[in-house]
Amino acid sequence: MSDDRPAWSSFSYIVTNLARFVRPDEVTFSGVNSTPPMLACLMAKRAYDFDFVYLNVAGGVQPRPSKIPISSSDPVLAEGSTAIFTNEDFYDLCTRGGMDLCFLGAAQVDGRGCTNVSAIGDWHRPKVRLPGGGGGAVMLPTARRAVTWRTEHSTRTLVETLDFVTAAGGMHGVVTPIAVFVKRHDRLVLQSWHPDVTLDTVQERTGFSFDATDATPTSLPTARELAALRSLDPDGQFERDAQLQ
Amino acid sequence: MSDDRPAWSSFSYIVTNLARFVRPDEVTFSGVNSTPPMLACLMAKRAYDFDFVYLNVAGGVQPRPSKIPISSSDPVLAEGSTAIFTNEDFYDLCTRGGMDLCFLGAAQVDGRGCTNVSAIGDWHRPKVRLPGGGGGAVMLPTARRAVTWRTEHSTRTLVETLDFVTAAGGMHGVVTPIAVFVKRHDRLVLQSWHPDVTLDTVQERTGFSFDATDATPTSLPTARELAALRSLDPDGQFERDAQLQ
Amino acid sequence: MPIDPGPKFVPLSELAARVPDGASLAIGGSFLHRGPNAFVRELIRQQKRHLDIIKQSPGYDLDILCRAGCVAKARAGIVAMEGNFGLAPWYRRAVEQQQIELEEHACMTLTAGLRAAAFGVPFQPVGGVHGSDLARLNKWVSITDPYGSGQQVWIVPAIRPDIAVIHVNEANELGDGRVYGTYNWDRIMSRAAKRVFLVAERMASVRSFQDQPELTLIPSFMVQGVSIVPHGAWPGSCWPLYEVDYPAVEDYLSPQRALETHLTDAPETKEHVFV
Amino acid sequence: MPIDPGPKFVPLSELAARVPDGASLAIGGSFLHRGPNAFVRELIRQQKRHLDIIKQSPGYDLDILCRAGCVAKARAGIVAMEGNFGLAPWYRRAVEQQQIELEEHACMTLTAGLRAAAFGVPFQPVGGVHGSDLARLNKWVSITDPYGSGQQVWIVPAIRPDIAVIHVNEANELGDGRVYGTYNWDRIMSRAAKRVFLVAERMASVRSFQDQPELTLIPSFMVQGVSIVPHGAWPGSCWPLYEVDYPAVEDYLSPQRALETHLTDAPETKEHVFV
Repeated sequence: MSDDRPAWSSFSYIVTNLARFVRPDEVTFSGVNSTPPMLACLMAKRAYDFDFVYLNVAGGVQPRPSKIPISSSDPVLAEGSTAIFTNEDFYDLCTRGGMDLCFLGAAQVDGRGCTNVSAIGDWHRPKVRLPGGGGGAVMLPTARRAVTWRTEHSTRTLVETLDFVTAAGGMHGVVTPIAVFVKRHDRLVLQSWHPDVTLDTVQERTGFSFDATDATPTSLPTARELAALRSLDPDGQFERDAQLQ
Repeated sequence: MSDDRPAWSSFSYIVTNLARFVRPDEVTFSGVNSTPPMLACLMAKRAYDFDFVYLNVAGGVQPRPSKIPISSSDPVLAEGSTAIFTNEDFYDLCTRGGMDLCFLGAAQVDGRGCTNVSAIGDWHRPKVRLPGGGGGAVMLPTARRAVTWRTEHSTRTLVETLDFVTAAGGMHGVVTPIAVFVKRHDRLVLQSWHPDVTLDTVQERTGFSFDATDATPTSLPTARELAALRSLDPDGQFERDAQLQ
Repeated sequence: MPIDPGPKFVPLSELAARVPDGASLAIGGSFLHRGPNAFVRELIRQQKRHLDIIKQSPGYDLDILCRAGCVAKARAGIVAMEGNFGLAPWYRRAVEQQQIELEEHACMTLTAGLRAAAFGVPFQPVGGVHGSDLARLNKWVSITDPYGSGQQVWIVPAIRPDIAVIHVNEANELGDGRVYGTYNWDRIMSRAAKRVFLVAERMASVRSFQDQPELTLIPSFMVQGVSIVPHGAWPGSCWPLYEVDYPAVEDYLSPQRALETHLTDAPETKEHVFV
Repeated sequence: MPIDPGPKFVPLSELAARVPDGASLAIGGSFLHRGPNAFVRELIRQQKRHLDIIKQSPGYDLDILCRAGCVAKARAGIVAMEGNFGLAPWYRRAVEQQQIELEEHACMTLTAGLRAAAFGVPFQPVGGVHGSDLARLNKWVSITDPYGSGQQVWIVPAIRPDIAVIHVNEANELGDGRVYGTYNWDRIMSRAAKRVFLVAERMASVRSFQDQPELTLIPSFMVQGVSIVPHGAWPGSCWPLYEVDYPAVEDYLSPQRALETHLTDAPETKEHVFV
């Protein structure tokens, strides 16, 4: 990670703002196909003064992985754990109300924070077949808070109407390369936006209407946040793999 | 166990005839509060030429216990096992149809092989409060075959009408100190009786009517059955504890 | 998850003090094996009242709690001393004289209720039960498979204990717990309950848990309180450390023997067992 | 339990030969981790057809089976190559061109179906799902809690695979299997299926299983067939033995690369791996 990069790169913006949803003492989960939340959880452990319970889909419980894997379900993410908390266990924990913060993936997000990860176009004759249901349909309505991210902020990804509602219940937070949304009264509202873009840009590139009354430019990463992310991605490989301009 | 005892004692009659229900290759289970079936399963392993899968409530899977415990749920019954098959596991195995032979306790048995282990008298104002439901209500209707025993053969224990139906579904076999019943067309019929008593005695001491057409005196214990039981109870402690005259 | 006030590692007396009168309490182990009996006796010393005891196969634990007048309700599958001791006499009397309310289950119907709570659903289907008077007694509902198999299945409402108390072989300083041999019903109890307390025979190193995390039954983040009580399952067994103390059980059962004497005989009364 | 004809320990080719065309097959592991990929490739070599693949999070396994035309139906939660590889291209094409039938699940609704089969009940309630189009799509039924909580809960019909194929770290000569690290969904798969096949990285002594029976995931009496295939999860990982072979996955994904070449590159093609 070169030192002349701007305070916010698209990559650091997403990972850091995901990390900022982590709260003290809470049970927090990152799943499959979820590199940014994996990095965000590991980053929060290093950047913030409080502790929290980090569970992941590899069975990890407060793990101390010896390396940061490419796959967010890599068993190395359970290294150093004193227990293996398997898939049935963390799903049951969530459905019985014990999951405070759950990071979940999405292809499309609407203004209520519902998601589509199933198909673009008609489900039965899809233009694009997407990965599918995954955790969302069960975890989004049952986790105390769920947060998602999109590496593309556009009217294709943040839409007025989903092609298919894979998971309802509504995201508590959504992070893109240029904006952070949070839920208020069952609608996503803009919490903050990337200081290098204008509020108009965010509005133009968002398919659903949103309230921006209380929105402010996103505060710059702290030295500890920058250091934590750098320590997780010393040679910038994750940043390059994310392929964000 | 003194060598001058008769070929059949009440104790050896019950244990041996329970063992004779064990079949090759079958999954066979003994539970809590079940000393005679525990001994019967261990005896079958020693007395018969075939093998079978012995599971028990202590989590044992084909165990090789270093001692024969007083309690039929003693963890020593899992000694030598290559796996621990816990309570949820063997119950689920039974309800999904994978339990071939299941030994279950009973206080009262009726002519259909249904059992009462709940209460003598009115359940709400019991004359005697019995141990209770246990495995029966779930295992008796779902095991492929269930077999029970009574150490007392009387019109109090083998009844026309149960005070309370704890478990229906019907026992495949019932063993008492003087008789062996098996189910035929949803009724218990006499399979054999203790050679030292008369058929009349069995009828007098049984509260339900039964067909005895094909019944014969119970064949005497084989040398291997006697040796197997002796090896399990070398000093006759289990026989004395059973307190059968 | 609600974080309990107070430290995680406490003396047995403080752990028991966290159980309010009227609490529903799931008790681990089975009959005379690996039950948190030291904890149960401490509840008696603290004169807890109106407890709702939840266990598939209680024996000594439920019996002594009935004997001491701590119990308002029991939800159980099979209750006995086991071994050669037969029925649990004080429990039996409490039920026969209607001093306590009994919700009689099959072990697996009680487990179905615990599964519903652990799975976050209001009810759980269970195999069998057909023809049993227990269904009528407990007003259970049966449902015809809406997917057309024609099967009728009984469903049991969720059972969510306030606290599950589990006796483990070893805990580490974080509060993870593990058991050797069968864990009986303790896994589902720990997942169904709102809070989990551990009573451990001994401490083991965090490192030993990291070396074999697969052996951990209850991860520390689910545990709100831990006490270290060597021999805490007495007079029951704790495999592979010690066997049932049958003379002590006989003693307990002899009407001549005062409950107080039995309580003072117990290993947890020795100062040194507290952490 | 039905005892399969034939010996328990067989070469991989014989184990795969026991899978009839049209069988429903639950495949263990998750994405690129601890999947029985050598077994999957052997199914392709034997040109199996019309398979019904059941897995919460398939990736390479389902993709290569679609690529080889072995699949009639897939029941899955999330399908991707994962890592940086994104979607599973041949699976995606098979669905988009309607060459296979997809039953799309959330991982936990598929698990609910497996739980129903494992528990011997016709259906299983599952938390969540409210508001998801998956319920309509799969014609799932929701039930109002008959015990008066007012809760609406979705129920999923039983899913009972003909065979579950599980990749384990170690098996012993009896056919018990154990896994290090997370067993993902393999436990419930092994309980739900009519038959269980194991592919093991290596043999371990019966004694080592007797020393720690708590580590055994699948007891031998549930297992009808075992093959020993070192590196059998390639190109995926098998913790702690080896990691994902990312260049090999990249190779597999490059359209220039023929499927046959990939199949001949696979470790199971080396004679010595058979028992």
